[in-house]
Amino acid sequence: MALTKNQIAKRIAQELKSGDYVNLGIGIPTLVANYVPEGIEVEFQSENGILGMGPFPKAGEEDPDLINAGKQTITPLPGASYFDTALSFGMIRGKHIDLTVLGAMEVSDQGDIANWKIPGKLVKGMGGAMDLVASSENIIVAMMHTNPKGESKLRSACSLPLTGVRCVKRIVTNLAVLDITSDGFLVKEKAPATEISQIVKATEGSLIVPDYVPVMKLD
Amino acid sequence: MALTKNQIAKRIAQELKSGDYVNLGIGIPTLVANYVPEGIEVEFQSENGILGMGPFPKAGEEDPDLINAGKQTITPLPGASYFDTALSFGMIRGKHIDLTVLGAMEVSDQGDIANWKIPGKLVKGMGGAMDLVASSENIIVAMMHTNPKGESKLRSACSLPLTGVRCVKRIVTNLAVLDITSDGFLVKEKAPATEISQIVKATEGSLIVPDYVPVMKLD
Amino acid sequence: MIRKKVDTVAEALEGIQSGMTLMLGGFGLCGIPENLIKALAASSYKNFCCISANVGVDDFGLGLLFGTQKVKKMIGSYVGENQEFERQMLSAEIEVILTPMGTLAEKCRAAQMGIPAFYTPAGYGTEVAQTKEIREFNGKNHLLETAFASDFSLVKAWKGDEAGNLIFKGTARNFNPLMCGASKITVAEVEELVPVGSLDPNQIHTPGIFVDRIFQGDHYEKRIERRTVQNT
Amino acid sequence: MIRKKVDTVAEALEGIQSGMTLMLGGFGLCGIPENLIKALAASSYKNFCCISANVGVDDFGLGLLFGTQKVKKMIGSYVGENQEFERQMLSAEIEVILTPMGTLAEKCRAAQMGIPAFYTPAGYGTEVAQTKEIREFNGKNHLLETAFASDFSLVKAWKGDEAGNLIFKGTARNFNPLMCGASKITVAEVEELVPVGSLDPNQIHTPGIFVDRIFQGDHYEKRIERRTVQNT
Repeated sequence: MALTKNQIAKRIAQELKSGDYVNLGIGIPTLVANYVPEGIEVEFQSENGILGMGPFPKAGEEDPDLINAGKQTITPLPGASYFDTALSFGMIRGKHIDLTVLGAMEVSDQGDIANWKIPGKLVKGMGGAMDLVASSENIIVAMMHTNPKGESKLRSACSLPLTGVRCVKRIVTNLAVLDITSDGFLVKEKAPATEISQIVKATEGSLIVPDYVPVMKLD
Repeated sequence: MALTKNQIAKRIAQELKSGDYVNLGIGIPTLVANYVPEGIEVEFQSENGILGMGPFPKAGEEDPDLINAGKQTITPLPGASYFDTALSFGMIRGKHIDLTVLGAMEVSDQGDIANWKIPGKLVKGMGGAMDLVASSENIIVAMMHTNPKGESKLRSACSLPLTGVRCVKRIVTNLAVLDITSDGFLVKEKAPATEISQIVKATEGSLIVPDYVPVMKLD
Repeated sequence: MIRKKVDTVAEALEGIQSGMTLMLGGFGLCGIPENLIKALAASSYKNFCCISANVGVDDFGLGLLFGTQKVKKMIGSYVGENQEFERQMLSAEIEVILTPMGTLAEKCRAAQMGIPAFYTPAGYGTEVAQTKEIREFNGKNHLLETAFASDFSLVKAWKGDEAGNLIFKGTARNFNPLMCGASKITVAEVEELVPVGSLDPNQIHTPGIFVDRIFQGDHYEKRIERRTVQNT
Repeated sequence: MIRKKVDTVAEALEGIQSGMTLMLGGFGLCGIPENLIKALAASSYKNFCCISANVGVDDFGLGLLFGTQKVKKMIGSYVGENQEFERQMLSAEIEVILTPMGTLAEKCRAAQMGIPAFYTPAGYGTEVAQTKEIREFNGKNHLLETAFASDFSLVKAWKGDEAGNLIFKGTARNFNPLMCGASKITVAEVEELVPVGSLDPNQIHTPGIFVDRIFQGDHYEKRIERRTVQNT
């Protein structure tokens, strides 16, 4: 049984370590903030200019001067700070952000990522993604294993314009947790009630399947 | 009668225009702040991190957290701001400072300046001088026309290590006001009761003396 | 004290001309110079090159300039969320240069600070790098990026004084402080113009030296692009 | 919330070793990390490379490190006002690299911000340029300057909280915010450690992400180097 988007987020949340400063991209990554494990202290940054981002406001308490990079209204937690966008990307470029979670259209088995442009279709722009993937030490991609057409998003080479090269460390999909290794995608965990054959079939790039692949723990 | 240091400062203060942001170096330049003409609104910057610098504090009101680049205690005027040293030099490098006044050991007739190092003697360092002379659009040097040995400080070429090249626009000495032109030092004004011959004798570099040289007005 | 106050939007925009390059502060609809944008949209000037993180929505923010076809070139980072802009981009009525957001911010700051160029790893190995010089530092490849050159910076602050000192609020700060002093002329509109001396010098985000003209804006709408609230 | 508070100076300096490169905030005697400097001077560590604007005076500030011969290399901008430093420099006991002050500040910021190198006009045509790459931008020559690499940043702030957020006071701000996060480890001492949540997020000069350890210093002397008062 493949994971839901919320379950992908929940699995990624297990990667959080106390003391991590974390940047969450738009989409599934945003959901990670809902699943921070008990006792783990992290702080979320949004690249437009806040550190210590908290939950969405209560209805009626929205502040137009407080949004995240996805333009959603947010609230600050105690200890939060606001700053300009140059300082914000200084945090990113200067490797002060410990973990970046973002979505992708494609990831190659060398860790290249494509997530900003589909030639011939509408281009929305890269936003902060190129800065993030170029500088983060620890990048986790959250995505479905295949696209809506059923084509693999884990590829031997990205077919779409790249966002960054050799940067992704780990991928959490609806089917598996995979690490990027020098030999390709290494299956670390599989989703509950998922066969390895499903993962093999859904992966176009080089895949390494160890003899024993544990099932993800989600509770 | 050659000018005193205070008179040099007073003459330089006549160069101030309303709306000027001004950086004053250590020594004679600091005195310029005492002679801002009536009705002229300027703001003084000190490169360690204040804009809107006011007079020295009254005795007993010194604040160790408020000093200028010469490490003297200062006060802020209404509208002042404090900032870090990178932003401060951003003001300088970004050409937001309209006028820089600084002292010099030597100036060449092409506008080169030497004011930070005497080889074989103690080196104190360039501080902010190299940044200032490399970026300011309008640089006035305040200095004595000759050094204590009687040697000219206005030279065909600087003998001392340079602080910056082709940057000085104007020099105010105890003997004259001189502009740097493509043909050398152009005498614009002479000090009261000073003969042109004194200026000629005290100047080693190329000197252009117009037929008529007005006397500086100091009152 | 050097005074920067002007009384009208018209005065604030004096000297602006068709074909100029403009930096516009704000991120989406947050922290945008509403009064200045409206005045530009209502003006007869056109063919601007705009530098701004985003393009607003169809009927608000920077979108007002696309709706009135004022822009011939857009330098930004994320340009979703505006259909008229999309149409103009797809029909090639408008030239679009997309830039990594951190690079965009730093190119503004570089212009402000007199840094002509700097190196950044963002975009290495992507099409953004195609026309850029590549150089290795500490075993990692970087692109050479240059400072922007522009004519007017139009920014919005929360509070300001007649000396041009600015304080921003929350994430409405974003690109605004980086654009001050990054163009030949910087115009700031503020929600509240306070008397000189009432801002703590220690809390000023942008010193007045970076601002040429300041005025108190009015009728701030401060529209929210994606109102998102807690499920309760 | 991520907590950065340590209880003692010893804890704050844990991991420091002889031969390391240290950035020290402050300008002259203004805004210097008094407690950290005293602890270093009293320690058994030595052979530091120090990056700081100035060198203090003989018996205070950075001078305490020269008096105890802790420094083998000094990277600074203006090094007058300290006779023991002079002696060590003239007798070549210490290596000294002098850097234009704005370049020094920007090299700290570059390290903090992950900018490996940038161009600046400061020093062109002088001996500072001798070993530097020269490049023309907009008709003007510039030097390529690279980011500092250092092990510890030791800074001083006015107020701070346990999340590491800092607020500086007056011109004691100077190089301090630029050095935060510019070394592998950043230690901040503050005059007043306040509860988390009591600092306005809008007024924080340095977000806690740039600070690894924070502690409340004591016995601040805050000596004035050149007490200058109005003639009355």
